[in-house]
Amino acid sequence: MNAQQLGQNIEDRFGPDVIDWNVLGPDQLYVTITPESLVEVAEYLYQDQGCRYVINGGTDRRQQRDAFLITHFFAQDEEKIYIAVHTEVEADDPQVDSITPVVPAANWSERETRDMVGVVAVGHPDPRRLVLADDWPEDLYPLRTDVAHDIKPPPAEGVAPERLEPPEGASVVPIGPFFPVLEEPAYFRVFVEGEMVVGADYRGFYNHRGIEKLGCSVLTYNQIPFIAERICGICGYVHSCSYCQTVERAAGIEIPERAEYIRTIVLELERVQSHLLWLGIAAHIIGFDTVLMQTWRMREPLMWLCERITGNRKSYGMNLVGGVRRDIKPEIYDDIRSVIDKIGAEWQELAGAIPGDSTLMARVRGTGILTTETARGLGAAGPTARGSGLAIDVRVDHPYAAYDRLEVTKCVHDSCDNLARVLVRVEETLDAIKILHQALDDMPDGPIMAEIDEELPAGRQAMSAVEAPRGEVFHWVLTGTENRPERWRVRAPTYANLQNVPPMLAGNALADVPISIGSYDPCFSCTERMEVVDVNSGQVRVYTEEEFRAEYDQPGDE
Amino acid sequence: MFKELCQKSFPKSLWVYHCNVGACNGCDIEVIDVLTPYYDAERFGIKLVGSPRHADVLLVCGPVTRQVVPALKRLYDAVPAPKLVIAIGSCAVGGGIWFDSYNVVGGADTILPVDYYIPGCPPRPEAILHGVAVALGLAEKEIESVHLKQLPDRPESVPVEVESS
Amino acid sequence: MTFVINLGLALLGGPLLAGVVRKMVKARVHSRQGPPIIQPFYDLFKLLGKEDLESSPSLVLRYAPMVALAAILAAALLTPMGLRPPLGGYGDMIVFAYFITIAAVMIILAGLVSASPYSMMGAGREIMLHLAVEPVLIICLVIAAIKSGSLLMWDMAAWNYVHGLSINTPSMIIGGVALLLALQAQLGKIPFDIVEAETEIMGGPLIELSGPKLALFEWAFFARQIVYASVLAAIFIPWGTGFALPWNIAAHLLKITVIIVLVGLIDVVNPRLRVDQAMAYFFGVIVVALVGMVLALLGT
Amino acid sequence: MIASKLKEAILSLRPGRVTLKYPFAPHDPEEDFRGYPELDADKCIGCGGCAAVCPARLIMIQDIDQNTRRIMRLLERCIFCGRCADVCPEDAITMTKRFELSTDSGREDMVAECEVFMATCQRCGRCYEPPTPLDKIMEPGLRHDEIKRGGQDSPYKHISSE
Amino acid sequence: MTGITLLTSALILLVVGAILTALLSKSRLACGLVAFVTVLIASIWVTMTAWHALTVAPVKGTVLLTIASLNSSLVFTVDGLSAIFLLVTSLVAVCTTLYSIRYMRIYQRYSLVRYYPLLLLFFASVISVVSVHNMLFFLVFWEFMTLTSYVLVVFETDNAAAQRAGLRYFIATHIATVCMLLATVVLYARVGSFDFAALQTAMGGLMATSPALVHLLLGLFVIGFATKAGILPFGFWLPDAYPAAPTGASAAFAGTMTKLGVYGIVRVFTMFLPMSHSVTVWGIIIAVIGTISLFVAALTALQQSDSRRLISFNIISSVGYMWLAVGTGLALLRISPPLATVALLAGLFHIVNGACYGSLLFLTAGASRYRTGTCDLEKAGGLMHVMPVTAAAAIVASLSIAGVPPFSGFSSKWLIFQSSIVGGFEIPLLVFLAIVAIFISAVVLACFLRFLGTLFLGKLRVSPEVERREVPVTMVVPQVVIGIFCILFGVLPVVAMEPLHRAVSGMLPEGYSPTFASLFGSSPLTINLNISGASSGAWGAIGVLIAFAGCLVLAYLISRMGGAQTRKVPMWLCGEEHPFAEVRYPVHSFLLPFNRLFANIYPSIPMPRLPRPSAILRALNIDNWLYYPGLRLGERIIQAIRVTHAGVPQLYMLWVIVGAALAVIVLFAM
Repeated sequence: MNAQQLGQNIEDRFGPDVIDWNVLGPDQLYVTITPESLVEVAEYLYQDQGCRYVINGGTDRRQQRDAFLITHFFAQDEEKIYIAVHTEVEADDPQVDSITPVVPAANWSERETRDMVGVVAVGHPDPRRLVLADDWPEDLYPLRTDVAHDIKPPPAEGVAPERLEPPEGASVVPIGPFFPVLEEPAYFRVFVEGEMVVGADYRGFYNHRGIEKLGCSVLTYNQIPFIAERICGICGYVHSCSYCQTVERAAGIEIPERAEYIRTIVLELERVQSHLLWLGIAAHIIGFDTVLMQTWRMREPLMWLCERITGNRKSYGMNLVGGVRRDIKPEIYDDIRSVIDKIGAEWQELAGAIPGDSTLMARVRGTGILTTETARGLGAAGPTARGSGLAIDVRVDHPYAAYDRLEVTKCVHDSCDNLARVLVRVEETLDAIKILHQALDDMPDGPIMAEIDEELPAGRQAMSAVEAPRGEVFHWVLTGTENRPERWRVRAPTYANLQNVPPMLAGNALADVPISIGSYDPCFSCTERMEVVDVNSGQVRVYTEEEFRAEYDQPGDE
Repeated sequence: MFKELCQKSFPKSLWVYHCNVGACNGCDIEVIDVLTPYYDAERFGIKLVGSPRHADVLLVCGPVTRQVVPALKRLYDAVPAPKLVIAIGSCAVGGGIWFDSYNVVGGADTILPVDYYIPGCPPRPEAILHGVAVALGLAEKEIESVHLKQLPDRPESVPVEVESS
Repeated sequence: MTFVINLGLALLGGPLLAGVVRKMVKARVHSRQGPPIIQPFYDLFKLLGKEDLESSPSLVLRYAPMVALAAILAAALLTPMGLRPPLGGYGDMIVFAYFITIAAVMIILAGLVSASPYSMMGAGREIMLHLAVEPVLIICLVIAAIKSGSLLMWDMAAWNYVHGLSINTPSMIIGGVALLLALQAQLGKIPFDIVEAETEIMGGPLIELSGPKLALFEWAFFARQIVYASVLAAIFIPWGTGFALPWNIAAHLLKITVIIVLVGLIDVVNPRLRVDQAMAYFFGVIVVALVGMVLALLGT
Repeated sequence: MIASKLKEAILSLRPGRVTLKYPFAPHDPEEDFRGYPELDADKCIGCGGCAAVCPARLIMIQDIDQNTRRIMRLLERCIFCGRCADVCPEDAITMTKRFELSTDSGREDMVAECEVFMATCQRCGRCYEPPTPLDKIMEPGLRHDEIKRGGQDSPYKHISSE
Repeated sequence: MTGITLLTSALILLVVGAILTALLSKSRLACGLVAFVTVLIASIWVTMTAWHALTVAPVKGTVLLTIASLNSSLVFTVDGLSAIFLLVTSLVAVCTTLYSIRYMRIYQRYSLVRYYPLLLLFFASVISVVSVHNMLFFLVFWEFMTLTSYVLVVFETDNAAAQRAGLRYFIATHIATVCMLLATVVLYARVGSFDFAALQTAMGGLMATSPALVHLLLGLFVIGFATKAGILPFGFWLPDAYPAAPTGASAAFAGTMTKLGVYGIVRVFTMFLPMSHSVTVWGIIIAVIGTISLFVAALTALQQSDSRRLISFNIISSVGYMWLAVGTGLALLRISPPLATVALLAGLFHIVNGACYGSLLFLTAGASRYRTGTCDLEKAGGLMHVMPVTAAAAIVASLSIAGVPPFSGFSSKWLIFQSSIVGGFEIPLLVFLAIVAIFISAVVLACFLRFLGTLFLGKLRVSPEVERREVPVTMVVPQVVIGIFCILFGVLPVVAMEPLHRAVSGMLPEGYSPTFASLFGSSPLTINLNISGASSGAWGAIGVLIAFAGCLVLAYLISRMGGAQTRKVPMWLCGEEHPFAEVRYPVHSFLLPFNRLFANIYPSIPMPRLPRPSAILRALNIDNWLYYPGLRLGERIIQAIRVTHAGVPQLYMLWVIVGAALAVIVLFAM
């Protein structure tokens, strides 16, 4: 089945409720439906077609259409299709049916849309108002076009966020917003009994910087790659890549093949450095500083290499719409090879030492279990999903840049614990080194930037995804006037992965919480680049005492 | 005498509490990088600590977001004097690329009294080390404000004296 | 004289050896240059000059650090460090064990009084770890007591100097090994630095302490290293010339340096374990030590 | 277990001490590093192209009088992307290798100001033209009479003022 | 007046006081005052008698009453051993009565007629029990003591739990009495007298003819005393019954009644039993029972969240130490008399200390209940901010029971450890018991740190209507007095040890007990233990304290050398604000991983398998195949025994009948 057939199926099934549908490229399906049928269509896609939920976006189109545009994005990985389901909501009654009851993964983004655009998801199981800072005024929706991007409401006193109460007998251990192993502010309320976690509650948005608003109101097309890159300081290049690809698709710009290869090489270099970095941090979390020091020592030449290729150690600034800014000079091909080969050799040795290191294994094996079902239900992405046995990888499923010409292996482990996530990343690093070699060997000559002759037309849209070190990065752009997008929607992988944290934590020892959170390689800045707030994904399983004991076969106190 | 000894020990043993107040992670990672073998800030007695009570230096990365302000103030209060605040990265120095966003309050010095600034996006580990060296008095700062003026009658520009405001 | 040597070794030798380990072992394995050897002294002096923050004012919290350091120093005065311990006539191994316990209790009290969830958790961990580790120390000392026929620690050390390590006394070898295995936890080193666990509970019982209080605890920890290493060195590792200056002091110093370096080496190649894993480990060590004790009772 | 630990130890010990001498000896960045953007006042024609493309919007173009144009750059929030250098038609801006920018007064020391003499328009034909339509001149920069600093209009109070 | 007249007068005074208080019970204050004055005077008299007996010579009174048919006469006799218990009882009695005056205010609903008269009669019976050398009267007073204490336990008439606890207590102790009675009757049948001296003859005779019967009789006595002492598995009633009584009475029980179980053991095995191999055997048995008891009780105590239950379990564990010491002493009596002297002295010393800190703990728990109205550690905390003296007393008592130097518990525990470790050179088993005891000593410490940490230290956490001040002075004074003793016996143990040594010497056969100086050295400040010529242990509290104080001064100087300033700040909770109630670490969470490990000492759920950190640890972990199975076996045995004491009255009645029948059969078979 291709996108065309899927669109036809939807029209056949829902008939008059489908207002319009069209296919862009081979793999992008855009469906516009009536608000009434939204839940059914979502259920059809999610249940019957086996689609994966990606994210939801709200756009203020009151000027153009006197309506709010609500879009749910799905992905059908087996058929390599991305699906956007549009619904228009009347401007004077901004309400839409919530699909969270049928698609649990929509939980966060529906709340986000409510808070940012002001479209209420009716029937949402956890409709608490939790977007933005605690003292942000009630009726101010930053993503609406009539709200200035630099509005600064005065601080309010005595506003307390709604918090989930701990279960009876448990106490709260606050982890964050400032916590030594969370490099970023994030706030987990972990409910513990003794050292045993019985539940968790997450509150984010400390890193919310309003990037989407800036992108849609003050920045221009070619400024956005730089802000997109700063969504994440570790793997920012995926965001600028994904953004540029999206705009290029929307505008129909073909970028030169060499630019595609350069993007691929930088992406893979970034993956290698990110995984090295992650292993070090993960080891640091469990107190194994030697691994931190050694992996970062291995990583450092790579950073120098990146500086040489791109002019900066990270936040490379390589991408513009239409191609890349700098060429990789052929004379440094060999330097790249020698650096990655050295890393590869040492990494291989390290990987060989890991399984035998029983103290290390004691900490990662069997802890932080994320079952395949939970991972699928809550839309986990990247190594987190692959560590739970879900074989999804955008590089293979929805190839971009030069990946369709390269050999990419999906590294999947199904033991679902922290160890699986370690091993996935360890293997992926070695795989990335292989890909790099292949790309360097195959790289064609030619220009690195496409010629762009005219301004981008307004009202076009496109979706694009990139496999970041942490999982799938998804961007959607609706082009606008004034040389900037009308709407730019981003979903970072941690956004999806974080929803899986509370169910994973329950039942672990508190000592395992940091490493379990760390095993997701969470990047809160990515997640919160927009307006994400979550107090509780609604999926928190607060175990009752009986359940808890039954599950862990722990004797009672008496 | 002992008191003096204690005061003299302060710059030789800077325990750092690193806080991200809304950064993209780039600076945070470079901060950790400074502790790793190639740069080894522990040479100067610098180490990361887990509790602000133990800290001497507050490393602030990122633009101060609205949500983090109260927590940041509490954090500053939780550090015992004498303390230094170092703003790392362009965001913490001047608010960065999102200086005017609705949810960003500005650079770290909007909220805290900042002692040293280390611009860069992200700053190289060497730049951070240099900042530390400046703070320790091991190096001089190497930048100052630039005021240039093209004169109509002379081809080259000259620096102009500007009263610092 | 011995007062000065024991106190000096505990107070100054502790930080110095810690500095040596940081520079020579930890930094070496980390492939980096490392801090100066006297870095711990900088740290301590700096802390002493810092502001003292009180989140839950109480007399207990004010004096707990002093008592902890004093208890460790008192234990040091009871420990043979190459010479006859200055307080040897006033306390035996049980008194010694209790002073060690007092120091642990002060850490626990500090954690309890701080009342922060992290410090409470750290205090709980300290109690559990102490309960698991202390028997090892006791059993090992009892082995030595059985062999030497006395509960006085210098009698044990003297027995050790005279009889030395021999295949005929496997109980002493087992005791020494068990003590070495337990040393890691007693010194609060990875994989058993569970109590402080910077990355989990941010310093545990010490989270709320700053300035001089923290300095005193840190100093007590440094001194504790010397005390424990001295017990192991004097009672279980032979090679010394009895109680005479200066060679046995030198030999003792060498022995504790080797022990602390060894402990530091284990520290750098392991991750931190969870407290339940650590307890399981120590129950194993206890059983080993008990086997040693049975052998000792059987006369070997 | 022991074998693994030994492997790890060997892996750790093999490289030896790798710590660089920096800051006691220089450690220069790689070629093409994007450091402090220096403005060659002699070359600048005041076209404002840099202000148009700067993502951090830190360049202010202000006409003081008939023939003086002030180019004010608040480099405190510069992200060192080098776009200004890319688009400058006169190559007046160069990304230097200077990276040791730490200072104790960030807001003052990171300010770079240049007053350009705008003669009667003999240079018109050489004014800024965007490389692609996507880089075309936008309002930020040219239009602003004042340039905002991060935190300038912050509603929150500074901690020492409490 | 001679010593024994004073004792008799004291008893009469107590009985008169009981009648007076019963009459005055409408006026609560007068009633309390009368009781206090009575007890104070009686105690002074008793103390004088006891002191005389201890320092000069045992005193023996005249015959007060004769029951010719049973060939028994009531004669009060005070020897060294009795004197020790009399002294302890006097102290505890005065303090608890004074304490009760104000404390009983919280029982406004209940009439005091069920309290003071019975308390006074209880003290009278305790004094009587230890001052008779006739088994018949011993049992009579013993029974009298049981009855009075039973009424005190069920004081809260409308509290169903207290009633149940009282019933269990009643039945359990009566079975114990029946056991002892049976044993006594058998002996009486041999010699026709209840005098202790005569019973020893009977015992000696039996030993020659039917040793099995001797062991049976001894077993019955041990069960009897174990039940009273709270030793597991017979003391199961204690953790329920002690908390049920008003705290003044609980403190009195903890200070006197529990200790009588040890008194009985010492009496029976030193006075009844001729020196023989069986003394050694029974000594070991007693030591093992004591150790099991202290092990199980302390680990169970760790899991309690009611302060009085927690203390009760620790009282059991403390009595376990006494049994360990006494058992060690008995076991070594033939092999090494000096060591046995040390052990018995240790046991007696621990009884004295146990009485002090046991009652003090109940007093502090009662004080916190008086103020906060609850004994639940979850519901109150941080009381040191409002009740500094009580908190100090609680710290002293807790550190005492945990045996932290220089508090009293340490001195006696030190002696216990010494005797059992050194005794282990002779009887290896004792070393293992010593190690268990040392380990449990740390557990007790952990337990009381939790008690202190939650109830007294930390942030203030009481309901708003609670008055924020110290308890009344009449409740403070007893705590201070007992607290002083706790410190005194810790700092200057020799003060207590010399009289105790005299008591022990008096108990043992001639020539068995070495002189005090030869055992403990001649210094009044330092104990230099000398057994078999060579020094084997040393404890100089003063010397160590001076050195410790020096170190403390050094530490203080170090802490001040930087001239640090102090500033008050809120608690650091990672940046967000939390109500304290939310982040407060609940009591039952504390030590949860550890408690989980030992939770199944009582219940039958199998031990959780712990993940092993590594292969080498697996190899080292002999506990998989040695330790756990052993532990499980122990649990099962304990479990089995516990099951038989399920608390069904009928079952106990059945036991009594079966026991009686058995006794009759034995009697007639002789």
